[in-house]
Amino acid sequence: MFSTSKRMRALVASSAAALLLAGCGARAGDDTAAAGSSAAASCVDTSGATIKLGFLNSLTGGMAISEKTVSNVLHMAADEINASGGILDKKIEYVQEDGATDWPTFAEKTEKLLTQDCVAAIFGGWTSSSRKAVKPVVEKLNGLFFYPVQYEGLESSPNIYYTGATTNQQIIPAMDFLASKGVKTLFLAGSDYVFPRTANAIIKLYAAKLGIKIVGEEYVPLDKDDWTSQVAKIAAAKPDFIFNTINGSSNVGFIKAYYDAGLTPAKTPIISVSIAEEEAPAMGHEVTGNYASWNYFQSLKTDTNPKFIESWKAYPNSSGVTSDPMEAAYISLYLYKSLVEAAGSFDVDKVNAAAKAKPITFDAPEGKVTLDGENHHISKPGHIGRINADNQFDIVWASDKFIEPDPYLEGYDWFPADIRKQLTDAAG
Amino acid sequence: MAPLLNGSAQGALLLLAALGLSLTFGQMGVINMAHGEFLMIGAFSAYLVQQVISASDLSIPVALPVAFVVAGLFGLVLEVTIIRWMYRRPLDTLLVTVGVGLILQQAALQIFPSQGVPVEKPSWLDGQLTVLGYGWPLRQVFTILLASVCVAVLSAWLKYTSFGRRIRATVHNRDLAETAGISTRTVDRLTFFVGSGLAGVAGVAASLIGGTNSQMGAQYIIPAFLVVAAGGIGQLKGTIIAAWAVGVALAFFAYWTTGSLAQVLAFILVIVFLQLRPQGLFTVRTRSLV
Amino acid sequence: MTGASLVVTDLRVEFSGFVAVGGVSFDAHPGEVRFLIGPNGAGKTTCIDAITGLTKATGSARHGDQELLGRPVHKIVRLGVGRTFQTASVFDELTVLQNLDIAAGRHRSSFSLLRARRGVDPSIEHALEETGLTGELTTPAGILSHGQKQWLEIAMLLVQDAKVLLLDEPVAGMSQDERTATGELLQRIAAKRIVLVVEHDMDFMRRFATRVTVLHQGQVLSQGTVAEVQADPKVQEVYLGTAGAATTAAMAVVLEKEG
Amino acid sequence: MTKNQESGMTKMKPWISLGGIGVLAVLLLAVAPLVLSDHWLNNLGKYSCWAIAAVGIGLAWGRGGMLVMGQGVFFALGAYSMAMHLTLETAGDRVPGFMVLYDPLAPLPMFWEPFRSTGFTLLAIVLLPVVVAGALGYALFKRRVKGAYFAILTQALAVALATLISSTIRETGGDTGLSDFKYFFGFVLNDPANRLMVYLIAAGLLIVCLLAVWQFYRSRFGELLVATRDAEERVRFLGYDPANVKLVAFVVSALMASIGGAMFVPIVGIITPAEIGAAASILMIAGVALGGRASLFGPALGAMAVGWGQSSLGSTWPDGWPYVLGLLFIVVILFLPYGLSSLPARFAALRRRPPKEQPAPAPAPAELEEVHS
Repeated sequence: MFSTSKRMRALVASSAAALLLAGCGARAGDDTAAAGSSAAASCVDTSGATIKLGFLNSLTGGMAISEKTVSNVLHMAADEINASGGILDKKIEYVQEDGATDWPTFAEKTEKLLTQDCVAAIFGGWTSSSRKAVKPVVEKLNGLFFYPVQYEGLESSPNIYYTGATTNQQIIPAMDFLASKGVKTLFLAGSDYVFPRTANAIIKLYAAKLGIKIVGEEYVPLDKDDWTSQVAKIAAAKPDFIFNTINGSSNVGFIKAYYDAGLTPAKTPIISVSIAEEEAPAMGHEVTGNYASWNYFQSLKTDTNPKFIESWKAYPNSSGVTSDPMEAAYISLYLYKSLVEAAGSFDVDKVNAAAKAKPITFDAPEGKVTLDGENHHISKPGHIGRINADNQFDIVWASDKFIEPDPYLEGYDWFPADIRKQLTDAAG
Repeated sequence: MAPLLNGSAQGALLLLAALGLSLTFGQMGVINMAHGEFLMIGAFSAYLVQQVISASDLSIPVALPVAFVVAGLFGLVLEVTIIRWMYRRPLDTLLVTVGVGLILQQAALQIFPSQGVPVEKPSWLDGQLTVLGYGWPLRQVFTILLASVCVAVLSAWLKYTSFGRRIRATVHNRDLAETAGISTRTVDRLTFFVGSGLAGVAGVAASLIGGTNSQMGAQYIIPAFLVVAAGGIGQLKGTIIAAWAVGVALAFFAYWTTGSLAQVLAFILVIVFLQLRPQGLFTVRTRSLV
Repeated sequence: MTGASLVVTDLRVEFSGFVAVGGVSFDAHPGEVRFLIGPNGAGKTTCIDAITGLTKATGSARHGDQELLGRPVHKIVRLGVGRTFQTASVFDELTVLQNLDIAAGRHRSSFSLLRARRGVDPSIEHALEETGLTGELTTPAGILSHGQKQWLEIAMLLVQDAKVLLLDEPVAGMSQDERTATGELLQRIAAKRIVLVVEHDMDFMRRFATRVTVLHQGQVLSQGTVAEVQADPKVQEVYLGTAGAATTAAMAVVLEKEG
Repeated sequence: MTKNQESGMTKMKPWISLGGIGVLAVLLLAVAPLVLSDHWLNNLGKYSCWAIAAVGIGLAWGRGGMLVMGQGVFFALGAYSMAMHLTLETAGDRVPGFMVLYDPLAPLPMFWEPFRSTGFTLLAIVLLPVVVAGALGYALFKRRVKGAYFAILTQALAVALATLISSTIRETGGDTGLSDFKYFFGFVLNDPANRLMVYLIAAGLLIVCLLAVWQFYRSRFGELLVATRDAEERVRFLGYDPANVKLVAFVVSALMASIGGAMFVPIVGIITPAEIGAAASILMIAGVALGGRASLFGPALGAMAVGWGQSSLGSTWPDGWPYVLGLLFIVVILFLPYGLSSLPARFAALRRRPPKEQPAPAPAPAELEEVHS
């Protein structure tokens, strides 16, 4: 095999040479290493009559059941903005991408949207995992990502705007509500992924401060519906309240098992942070009487809400009901419009500068929200709703004012400073 | 006590999902990865029946036979169009039906509301049965009863009807059965119809326990196959014991650890068991060579 | 080469209670073509299965001083015991050469397995000549005629350097000429090896058998030369008396005609 | 008997195949970096990783008859080994950020510690799959587990591992996976020159794997493997232990999956349980089936085609992609069990004789038999 091995050797040698040539890039510790974000030149085309925006939602796979609606509402918002003249007189031309419930796909599509389609900003994502997949890519390419779902906080990025609630706008109001009801024992039930795990870590810290005892904590994989074993544990623990951070269709199994075990809102009510008007119908009457903590409810009485509901009901592919993540997605596009118009440019750095320069506001269906230019979150009202027989929510509690976003819980003394420091250090 | 009872119900659901497979996989050697989607079809059938008969007390009893027939017909179509060409390539049926499953899932996602649909349980399943101080949900009792009825009917059908005997004859020796005047084509079709129909029944039971949406079938398929494999190929008795054992193991693991870890442990348990006893709990002794 | 005989003593095989072979003893020596005959279900193939490790058995089957029972199949093969099957089982997708090369391969180091084959092994050439397959070297085995497949199997045993050849109905489905050729082949190779043939074809047996063992219901009914066996009243009774299966009857006709 | 050509035994002249690998090498290593944009080059790198795993699947499934439905397990071993190393490299002497999130004060888990070392990581990528596949394969093959049992067992393992990773969020990143790597063995990953290097390593490894199977297929071992696939018992009667033959092919395919997984991490920048679970493992099979399970190039090119289809069609027609993928499985397996690479042979056969009625040839006798002991 003389000739083969000779050829092999030649191949190995030449590929090694190629690698050496390619590998002359930056190494760890080089000064250029830090360059990262500003290195990528933007290819956004602002010369035409339109501006390209990217929508990135899971249209297939497990999360499609939630994200399709967000995608549709983004389309509606774009249509509305276009009908009223567009952004800086440019019509929105959106590129819809499918994240396919696959986090690497989210990363890939983000890169595609930014470098191939040259969109000015990306809107979408649902799960925290998808956001965490997008984050390094938008930071690397200095893009913009608008994320519309409540999440676990403890994060901020110059390249991400969060229009859903952070913990102090959803979890903490929910805990305050529980405290006001005199709850003494609490059971935590969640899906096994980053949001419930982190949220529950925070809940445990705050519960200690409030004097609420955590009597149990259960996690089930996202794609599993069967909660019977865990609900049996809950029934045995007899908590005053159940804090539910389950996501997706697993909620249906949880509610059914809860109902079956003879647990009732009268004795063992649930407070959820992932069941909204969209999800509740799939649980029928068995969920009635339980609570949810959101910033927006369809039943909210504000000046802007009726129009939002009306437009959505008339929109093709509408689900007929509005919900918090939908509303946050709706806000995100309008917020971007306000930001760009304040900056007078689509340039990412100028948009970020405009966010810091003066408070950007938007008359959202949940009320007038204000953007915090430093942490890129928005102020939100806290609401607790109770599910009625129509699978709508009766509002039973509201925060006395709009809650300023505080993703790192800096205004809360029960959140240990050393942990916060660890987190900010680790986030780099 | 609670884990044992919960586990038995979980096992019963698993058994319902596995029963059809033990027919199509065990008796015919077809590896139908779309079985989970047939289960989903059963669940959606229950929802559709509920749209017609809104009283859920009545609609679920009606939905059971309807789901059986609808899922069975899907199975029949699959058999007639695709599976019939592949009896000599059992491993390839696995891949073909993966494709069928993908298509059915996507179709369901597009046809029905993406969030899934509610299937209301009949009010006569509200409440609990108190067993040694534990309030055992009636829905779980129902699942067990349903599984028992299906097992009883299926084994009686296989044992006492002429069609059942023909199925067994065909499984035993296809060529001989043909020589004896049995239309093996008809037998194949009917077996597949019944096997798929049982998935439909399992779907109705599943719709009462979890969500009814396009993704629901995926969580049952691998555990169901493991149950059939662990029970021993074509062994109804083995399938029953294996399903019950896996269900109870799941419940106890979930009781001792977390729901996530319970899934992993149950899987590992079955995999280790199959390593030790690859032929499953029960085997048919054959003299076949090579 | 010569000397080591195959000695089977009190061989018993049970299938969950059913006794397929109930204490069979016989022996076979190099230089003879030994036949194992009997009606369907007599346990002929089961005997071979037991000797080659395919079926669990009790008793003893020794080749020289090596006990064969209780070893896994491939270990028994490595002791020089090879077999063919009722339905020719060669590797249809491989060529004749590749088939033989694999058969010859067990003597090679595992490292040489990773190299491609260059040239044809002398032992393979010899086996090809012996079986008359030289012209089919590059033919895929799948398209060989039925007879050629059987010969290929025998050739594979030759390159395997098997000392004991257990042949299960080697001439089934062959034409008369092919049978003759096969019989002559067996007589040639039996010079240095033990050849044990399971057969239904009485004509073939009569022409080429050195010694015969007749099995019936898992027991040895009769042993001896062709003439001795045919003269045995017990054999006649079995084949003529209770005419059960069709094959038994057919066999009886053959026997009668010959007798 | 076109079957022979389709299932890969009547060979192309080996030197023509070698030339083909050469052409592919030039295309991947020289032409692609020149003509493709960064984005598509990166995608091609990702497809190459899947292709590496697919080459292994071709070896185990196409030639060895073992339908490995759980290659995600081995993909994961390589991927997570690499990802743990890169995570630690990024975190420096701190505990990785995601761990802090769930349990701010706990130390780094023990099993992470050795992955600080470059040498250990590279060794793990190679040795872990060999050891795991070796032990698993030994247990399964010696007990003669095969066919559907083997397929379902391996698939179940992939599901179990994916669930295990999902449920150990603090130790492994859980469902979110590991991401946000800044460095690759000291090279800054954001630097375009370094990204090109990472791509070239992946593409180069694909070529190396193709060369390895090329040699495998033309060797005696390749013939023995096909013989074992088609008639395992017969091979036993030639004095071989088929379990060992299969074990070698299985271990090599596991190694390739691990290498593919390891390179997937720096190229894609994230690894999650979804990339190794049931669906991902099946997607790897899809490419192999499409290209031609038993051919040399089929698995690699098929995997690349499926990857490309997912990127492009998944973008332009997301609602349709699952249908396309589903139909691909059905049509290819039903009508072209030996994939697109068997088309030339089929056409040749059609020209030679009138078409037969039955739609699909039916090989794979080895699959029919099930476990018996």
